[in-house]
Amino acid sequence: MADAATPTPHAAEHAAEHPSYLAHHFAGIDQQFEAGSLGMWVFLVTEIMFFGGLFAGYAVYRHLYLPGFEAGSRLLDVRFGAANTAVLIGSSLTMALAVRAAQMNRRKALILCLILTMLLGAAFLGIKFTYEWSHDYEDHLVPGMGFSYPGPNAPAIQLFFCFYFFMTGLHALHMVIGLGIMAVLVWMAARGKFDDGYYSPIEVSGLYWHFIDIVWIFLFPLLYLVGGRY
Amino acid sequence: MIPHAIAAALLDAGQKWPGFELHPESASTIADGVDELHFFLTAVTLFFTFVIFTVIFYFMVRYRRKSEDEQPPETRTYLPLELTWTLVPTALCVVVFVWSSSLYFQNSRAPNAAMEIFVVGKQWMWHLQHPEGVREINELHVPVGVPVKLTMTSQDVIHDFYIPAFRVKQDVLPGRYVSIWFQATKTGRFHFFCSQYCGTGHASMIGWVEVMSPDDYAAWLAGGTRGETMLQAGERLFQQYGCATCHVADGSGRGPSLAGQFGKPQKLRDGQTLVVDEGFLRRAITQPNSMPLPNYAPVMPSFQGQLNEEQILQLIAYVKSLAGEERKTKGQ
Amino acid sequence: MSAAPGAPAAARVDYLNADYGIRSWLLTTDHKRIALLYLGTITLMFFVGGTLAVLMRLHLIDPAGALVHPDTYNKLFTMHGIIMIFFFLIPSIPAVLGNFLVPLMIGAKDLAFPKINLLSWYVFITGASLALYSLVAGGVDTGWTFYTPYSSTYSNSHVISMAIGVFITGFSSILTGLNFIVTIHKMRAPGLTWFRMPLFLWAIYGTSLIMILATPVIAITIMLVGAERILHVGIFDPALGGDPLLFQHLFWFYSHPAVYIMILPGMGVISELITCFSRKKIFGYSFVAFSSMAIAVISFLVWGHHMFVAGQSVYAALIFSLLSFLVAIPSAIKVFNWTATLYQGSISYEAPMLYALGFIGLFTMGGLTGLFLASLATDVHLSGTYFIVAHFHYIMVGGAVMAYMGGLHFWWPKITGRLYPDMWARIAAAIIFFGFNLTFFPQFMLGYLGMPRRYATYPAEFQILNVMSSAGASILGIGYLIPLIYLIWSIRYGPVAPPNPWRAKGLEWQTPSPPPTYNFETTPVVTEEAYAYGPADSAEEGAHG
Amino acid sequence: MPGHVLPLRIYIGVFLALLALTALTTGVAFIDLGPLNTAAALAIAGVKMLLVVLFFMHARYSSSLVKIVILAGFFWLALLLSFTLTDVESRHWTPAPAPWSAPPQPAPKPVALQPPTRPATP
Repeated sequence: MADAATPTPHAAEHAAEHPSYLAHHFAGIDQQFEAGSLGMWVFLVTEIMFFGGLFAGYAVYRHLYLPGFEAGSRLLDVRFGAANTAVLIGSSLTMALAVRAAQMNRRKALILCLILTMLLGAAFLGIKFTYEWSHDYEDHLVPGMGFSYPGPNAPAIQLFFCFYFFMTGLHALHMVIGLGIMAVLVWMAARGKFDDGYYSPIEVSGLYWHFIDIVWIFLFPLLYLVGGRY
Repeated sequence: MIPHAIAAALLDAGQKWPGFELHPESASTIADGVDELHFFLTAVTLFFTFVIFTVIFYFMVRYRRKSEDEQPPETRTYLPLELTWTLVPTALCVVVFVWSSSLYFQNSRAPNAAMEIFVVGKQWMWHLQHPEGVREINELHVPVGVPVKLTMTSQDVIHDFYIPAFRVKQDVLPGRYVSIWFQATKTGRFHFFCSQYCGTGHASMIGWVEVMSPDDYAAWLAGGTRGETMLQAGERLFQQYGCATCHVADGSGRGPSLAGQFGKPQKLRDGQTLVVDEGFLRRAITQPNSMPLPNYAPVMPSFQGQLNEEQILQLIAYVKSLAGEERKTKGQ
Repeated sequence: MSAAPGAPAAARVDYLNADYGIRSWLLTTDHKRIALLYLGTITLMFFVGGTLAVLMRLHLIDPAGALVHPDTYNKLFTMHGIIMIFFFLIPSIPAVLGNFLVPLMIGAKDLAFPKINLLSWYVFITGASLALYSLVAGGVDTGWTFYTPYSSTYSNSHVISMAIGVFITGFSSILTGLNFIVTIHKMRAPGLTWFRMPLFLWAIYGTSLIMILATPVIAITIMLVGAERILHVGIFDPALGGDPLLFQHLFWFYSHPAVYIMILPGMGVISELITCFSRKKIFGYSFVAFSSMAIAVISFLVWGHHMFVAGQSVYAALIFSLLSFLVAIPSAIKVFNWTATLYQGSISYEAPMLYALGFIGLFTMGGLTGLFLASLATDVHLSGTYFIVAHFHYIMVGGAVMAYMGGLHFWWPKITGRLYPDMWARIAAAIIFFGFNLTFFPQFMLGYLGMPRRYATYPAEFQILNVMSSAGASILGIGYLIPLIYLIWSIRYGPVAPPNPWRAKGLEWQTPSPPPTYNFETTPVVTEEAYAYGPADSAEEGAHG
Repeated sequence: MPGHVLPLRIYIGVFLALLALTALTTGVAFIDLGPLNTAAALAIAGVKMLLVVLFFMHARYSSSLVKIVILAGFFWLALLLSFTLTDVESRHWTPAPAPWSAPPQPAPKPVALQPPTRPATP
């Protein structure tokens, strides 16, 4: 419910305290902040359904072709998967600390944490591109680019790798977008745009970043650990 | 029953003005049941539409605005009325659901003594194969009064085998067997259509079901081309593609013996048990390693692409016939 | 209706003359101007889709196909489907009437995220231009359903460019839905509780829920089909053991709720029209409001009824059949409540009311024929035939388009500040009603006789009914041209509209026509029920402007 | 200002818990538990997700509306998964064939022998 700031005439409202960051159509800064975070949560629900389509396809095929999916997941290197998970959880921590620093109006800590988050995110993408995907390419495991697998269950393994590349590719794309947003935030923070009164862009980007971490938290076991490593 | 009277009236109306039929022919055992449900639903639709139209017209005339500053009385929400027009439609829906679901369940169970015909849909024609070896394109000859089961698959995209006069329809999927059954009650020629969009020739993928008396059918079958029956074709392929080297009848080969396997449950290595039906055999031929057996190494090569759909059906017909010998050997 | 004859509007600044020039339109963040941008775009797409429909009906006059080669006919019905659904029906009421009215009806200055609102129009324009490119470059022949393996492996038409177009347009729906949800939750005027809101807002809220929860699934599905065509490998590839039914599950998980995205806002408009033109409070407000929510939720549980004959398991079909019956109940409740609202009313028959009454009749027919398709036994016979084509056209054209036309005429004075010629509007409504019935009622019989849909040529015994349907289609086509003409005419030559020409309730009628850019001088405080057409009505008749 | 400032130790604690759970789920994968493996992996992932949502994303301290939005998201995902898997799982449960006995055949009337019509062959 909008808190009923006394309905002063519209023209007067313009002249009264109207800090630069308060959009004209909001009654107060609280309403703008709540609208922003609710908007991001609703967007994250659409992202859940967006990844959900892939998870549904994965679940159906894992049920239909279990041996192929288990063999496919054993071809992945679980060491890099676990390392990537730790890196992403680290970046989630630094992002949370960045939001905390913004809440407590510590600009230097905010900028430091944001840069740390970006570095960890870049590390994740680095491990993913250089170590995992390039190895898969050399091992002819990339569907559509010279996929060949001599052993049994080749079609099912190719299906598994279709899912592997669609899911991790979509996740990596979201990471790249996240890094872009972080860069803009660092630039804005450096110019002193945020203080403990106005930090909703940081909070909202933090929600987005944590969501990407949650997607990876589910991707790691489903892709790397399905059917066990014994 | 009233629907039969309506159906008969509509039918002869159709005869009088050709091209203006209102009721399709009903030429199979399930057609009348489906028509009864259809007439009931039509009656419900017409009743509610008639009620809504007349009530609205009455209100429109009775309460038309006479002067600009007319003051209609306050609207009182009247809970019992709201409950009635919530519960009555719900009850009606549940009744129709139970009626239609039981009818559907009944119609989907093919009788066990059904005569089997194999259908392969490919882009823009239907291949139909009788076990006795006769093959037809866009034509299906069946005896009247005998339940016929069609086991169908597609060679490329999704098609759909639809015989309006028998009220049966089933999408035909690539890579899988689907089946429908019907028992014709009238002789004559009835249309069948492809009713799932499949490309340029979707509209030309139609044909005729020719329902004949049992004697005419026997005569037609005898007159058919003297090709090898599906069993003989299957046996030839079984030798030609080297299946016999591994699948030796007494189980001494690298592969399991296939005698007597059809129709029995088969336990897989991961604990699943599946019934050995046409779909199981087709998957074993095209993707052998996706169903590893407990005590056999997954070394069987995939025949995907080497055998076309008709040949796979012939191989399966041959494996099904092996089931018979096993019972025979046990008999002696 | 008191029309000030031709008096020039006092030189008052409103959202239309507040600013001039292309930049003021293409970079606007004013929800009212964005609504007009959407209005222009979807009107263009409606007439493109409509021309395709007329071509199809002309082709089907002759059983052997009079006009075009079967390949072209396949492209005609595919493009007709795609353009009408993704580029007209889904955005029509939410993006045009919703964008314009949601802030006005809740007493806010604008939507929660104005810049995102403009972004959603640009996303829509990108998708629409990709679709028009695909149409001009040679069309798509997969049907609007894009069923694999035909769409992913066998079709050789412009599927990739159309898939990307539909993928991008999906995000326009998502962003609009997101905007409405946050606005309705966070920016209502003081005193405007949920149960004092107009029912149009309840319907828009339900529609937005469906938009944000369903659209992402088709975005990912269409992306997978596009990827499969580019890489020649993918999860729907039958050679790899891909399951064609998986595509149908993912596709219909969006596409059935999508048909409720198209009809639910229409129901919201009808609630507004029926109450205003019978000068009565809605009968059973909370029942109609909750039925919008019920439709939004249950619409996600029923998609399997599109796949009863597709090879789905018998037991899953039973579950979907029962739920499909239950989704009809909220719609029935709405129809009964609208009819009850007319009781003891003072009904006047301006054009919006004719559209509303037409909607109730045709929507009842459309909804009840849905029962044939929810019930398993009859759906086996009717699925894939013209019965289905008739059913969804009764809901889409008889329902959603009639409601859109009614809403457009009802709020036209508020949007443009001009009155349209009501006599012409009534004639057009009657022509549309008659042309529609002549077009689609014969198709019910064609479907029962067993004529499959998407056929370029058909057996001769279906010809008479097809000729009747084609005749109706030309009448319907003319019926839709008439409003285009007199509405455009009214923008320049129509009499100036007073703030409240229909003496209707609702916050949007308390602003001048057309409203200023910031909508309300002071944020209004709401004290009374929605549709308070009681005795107090004539006292303060649209007092403050 | 809305939004809750959490003490540092909560963030560090959650971080360490998440790392521990990652190690646990990787470790469990190396033990053969049969179908339990998948259940364990998903349960651990669920716990990690709860930790991130409740503490890092401040869901625990935000309005009930946000909580409902989160639950709705997962509920709709569950809808998509459960109905699709119901169909895939129950697809081969075809109902048992119906018993059928041929209706009494009327006595075959003598039929004149006509030359068999040759059907269209490929």
